[in-house]
Amino acid sequence: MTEPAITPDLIAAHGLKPEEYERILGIIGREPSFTELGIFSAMWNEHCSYKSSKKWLRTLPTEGPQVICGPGENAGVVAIGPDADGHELAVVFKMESHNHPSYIEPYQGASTGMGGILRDVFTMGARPVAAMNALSFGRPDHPKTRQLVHGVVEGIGGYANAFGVPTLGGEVRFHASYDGNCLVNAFAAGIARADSIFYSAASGVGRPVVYLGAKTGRDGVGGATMASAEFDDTIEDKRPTVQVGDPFTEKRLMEATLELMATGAVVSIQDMGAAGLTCSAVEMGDKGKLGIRLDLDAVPVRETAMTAYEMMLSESQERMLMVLDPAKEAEARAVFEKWDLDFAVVGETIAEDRFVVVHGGEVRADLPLSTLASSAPEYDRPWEETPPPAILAPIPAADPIDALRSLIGSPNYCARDWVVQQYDTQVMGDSVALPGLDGGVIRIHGTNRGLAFTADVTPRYVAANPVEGGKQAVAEAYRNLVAKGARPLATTDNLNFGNPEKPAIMGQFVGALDGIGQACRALDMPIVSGNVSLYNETDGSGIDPTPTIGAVGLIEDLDRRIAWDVSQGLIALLLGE
Amino acid sequence: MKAAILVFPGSNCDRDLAVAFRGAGFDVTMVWHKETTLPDGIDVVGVPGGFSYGDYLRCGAIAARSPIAGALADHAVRGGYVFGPCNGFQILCETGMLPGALLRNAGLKYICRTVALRVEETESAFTAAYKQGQVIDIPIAHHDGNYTADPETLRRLEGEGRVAFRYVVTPNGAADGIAGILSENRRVLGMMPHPERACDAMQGGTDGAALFKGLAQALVAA
Amino acid sequence: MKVRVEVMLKDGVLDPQGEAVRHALGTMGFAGVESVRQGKLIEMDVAEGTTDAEVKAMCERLLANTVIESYRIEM
Amino acid sequence: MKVRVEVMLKDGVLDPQGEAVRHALGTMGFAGVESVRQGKLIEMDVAEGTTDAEVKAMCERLLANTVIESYRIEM
Ligand SMILES: Nc1ncnc2c1ncn2[C@@H]1O[C@H](COP(=O)(O)OP(=O)(O)O)[C@@H](O)[C@H]1O
Repeated sequence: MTEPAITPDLIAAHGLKPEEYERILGIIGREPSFTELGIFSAMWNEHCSYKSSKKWLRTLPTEGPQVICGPGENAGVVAIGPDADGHELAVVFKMESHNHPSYIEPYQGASTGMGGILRDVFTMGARPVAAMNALSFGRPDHPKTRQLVHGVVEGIGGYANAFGVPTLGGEVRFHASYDGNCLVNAFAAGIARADSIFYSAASGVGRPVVYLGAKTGRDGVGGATMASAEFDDTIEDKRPTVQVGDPFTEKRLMEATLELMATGAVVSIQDMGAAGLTCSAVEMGDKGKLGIRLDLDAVPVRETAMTAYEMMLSESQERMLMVLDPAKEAEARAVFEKWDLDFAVVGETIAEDRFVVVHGGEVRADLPLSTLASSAPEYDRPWEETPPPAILAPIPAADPIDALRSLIGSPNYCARDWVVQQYDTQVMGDSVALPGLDGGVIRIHGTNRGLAFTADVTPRYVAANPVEGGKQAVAEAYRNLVAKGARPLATTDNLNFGNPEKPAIMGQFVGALDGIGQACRALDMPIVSGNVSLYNETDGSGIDPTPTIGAVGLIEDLDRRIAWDVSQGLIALLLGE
Repeated sequence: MKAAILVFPGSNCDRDLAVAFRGAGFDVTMVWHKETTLPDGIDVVGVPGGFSYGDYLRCGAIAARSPIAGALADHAVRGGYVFGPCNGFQILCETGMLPGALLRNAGLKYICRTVALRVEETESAFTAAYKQGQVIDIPIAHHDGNYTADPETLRRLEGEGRVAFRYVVTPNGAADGIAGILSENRRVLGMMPHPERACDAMQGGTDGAALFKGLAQALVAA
Repeated sequence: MKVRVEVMLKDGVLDPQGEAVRHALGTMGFAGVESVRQGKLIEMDVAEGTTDAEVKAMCERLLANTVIESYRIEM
Repeated sequence: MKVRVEVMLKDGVLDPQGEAVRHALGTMGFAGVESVRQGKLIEMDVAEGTTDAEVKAMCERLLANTVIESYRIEM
């Protein structure tokens, strides 16, 4: 099959700027093939490369005695003490956005967002035990809001409930700035033995690279590129084939993966997220300082006549890539067959620093692997400090009861039961505090210790003063955990902002990170994982800056948790300044 | 006392159910859906809640045709006990071991919350530890709990005292507020609520524990 | 060989989904929708020579729950 | 007046349900079922004189999710 010629239009359609294309030419010393262009665009888009945010993310505190693994892997890992048999345990958690896909197809977008974050957690060897979701929608009376709210909430529930993880918290907000860009941030946490965490770095030459899970289709081809582009009237045309979530397959993939890990067969493992096969293979090779050779003819596909380009960029869900101990291949295959999942050897690790992709007997890509991984441009985008907010007009006097009524009757402050009741909050049998007040709590199975979870941010504070707003989000998360009787452990962040190419937006980003960093340092809540979602703009108008903070705390003795058993005759105290 | 819990590929309340059975003193064996026999000496089979096959096609439909289904039916025919909460209830209806079917909730939404149930019938091992008419708090978590059966079947269920639990306020449109029903020999119980989620105080309530204890007592007495 | 199976709830069985669709259409301003029933359409690609009886068995044993549903086969 | 609307997932869109049904039929011993796609069948009773265009609008706005589904109307 012949591939299209590389033209300036094709380059632009891949979200690559002319100077970025020049850089590609410099790296490989020749014109890239179509497949190679696709690979570069996937690796270099904002979503995978963090090219606008990296510089600032480095300033965040990520270490502490409790941290086993900070940012850089699929999820962060934090020590939480022993289980009933004395084995040290760890909590593995992360939060990730699926904003653009949810706006296009709310049910499937939210559902696959939930699926992706769960996969991040079990890829590291942890069984997911808790989920949260932080949602921002436009005005309740905006014509699109209703459909988005319904679809997103049902999609989150449809996936998490079927997968079997309790949803223990989250946020729902409505504000005009999200009219054209809803936000769907999904959090998941799992528990693993601290001595059996799995990482993505490959090791050993000549080892099989194995494809696990569901078959590859044309889903989302072009999706990773889309996450780096603003929406406008042509959105209909940009629509890639929508990814459909399959929680039933994901649940089996989780069980099979955990079972496989227990056999000792797994050398390294990586989930296939955005630009699945490309990013996962390159990352495994790069971290292990190895090359990878992929033979696409062996990739399980569900559609006919798929090209190398499509396979390399497909975002089909519920898939993983793994480097296997060759001595255990038969055992590993048996586990996957037990769960009726695909298991295919699709390549091997090689000594040369190359990423070689073969399809139909032809080499479709042959790129320097480590350079491909590390060469993504990094920008120090111009930014300007956010001007002080306008002085608010004095608040008119109101009868306190009326004011309270309008607050609790308002979309942003009314009870969240209508959302929470659509989520299974109790599956796994260890939910101790359900969503409703502050954060949720689960019992660490078989112990009398618990984990508390919360997700918080107040975008209008961040808009008014990014530094203070960033601090406030962390402080609120901290308070929510403490209010459950938990000792805050660590944080994950989901940084949702507008177009970083605008200095004002970049200024919000820089300011919020400064505030978040300061607060996390002061409160000893290092950031162990996170996700950045930029370009949340429609027709040039961006969302309020929304850096969602997810945090996890440890309760040493659940009998002494703060349980909200309020009864008559107790004394109310107001603490703080 | 031995319990077997069936594990379908998408089951997600299988472990929770095992914890509840163990809490009442049972030895628990997990049985994979591709098996065709149950281990020897099983007193009760638990058909767990969750999404046995992702709730694809119809809830419980594919599980009811899985290889283990034959052994489950044989166990019931021999007079063995079977307990199916939530998806377990849907599976038991799909196998025909219990009459009727479960449709999408009347409000179409998935509902997860704790509801009040009235114990309608104490003449069964599962309900013997409750008092007739007792109101208990048990969580529900389902999308398809809207029980339906033809009028004749409903009359029979009522007439034979086989409605084990009824919702105090029906959340899902179920016919006559039916939350759980017994088989003719009263040894198979299917119910939409999850008593295994109400067995220890940390879970927020313990009203479900009596169901497992009652069953254990019946087995000890036998 | 293509086979189509239509599965509908039997008359008299309440159809919560159909009812919700009817209600929603009314709310959206479509007047005169008197009743809506929602069923399933299953399209299969089966081996050449698969018989009517085999497809019927698939329906009876899996595709339809004959307690509440009826089905119709088109081959 | 009776109207039938068939809603199917577009080609290329993953159909997890259809796949699970295909697999189950195989396990139950029905050989040769190569693919299964599961869609919706909506039967409506609408007012006499309802136009094609009106039914089309119902499909576009509610009955089908045109991002991933296609529909066919029979009046
Ligand atoms: N999308 C959601 N999913 C799950 N729980 C939610 C969601 N939105 C809000 N909640 C829960 O509802 C409760 C009230 O929400 P909110 O007012 O934002 O919380 P807080 O108590 O932190 O101020 C909290 O327990 C929160 O975790």
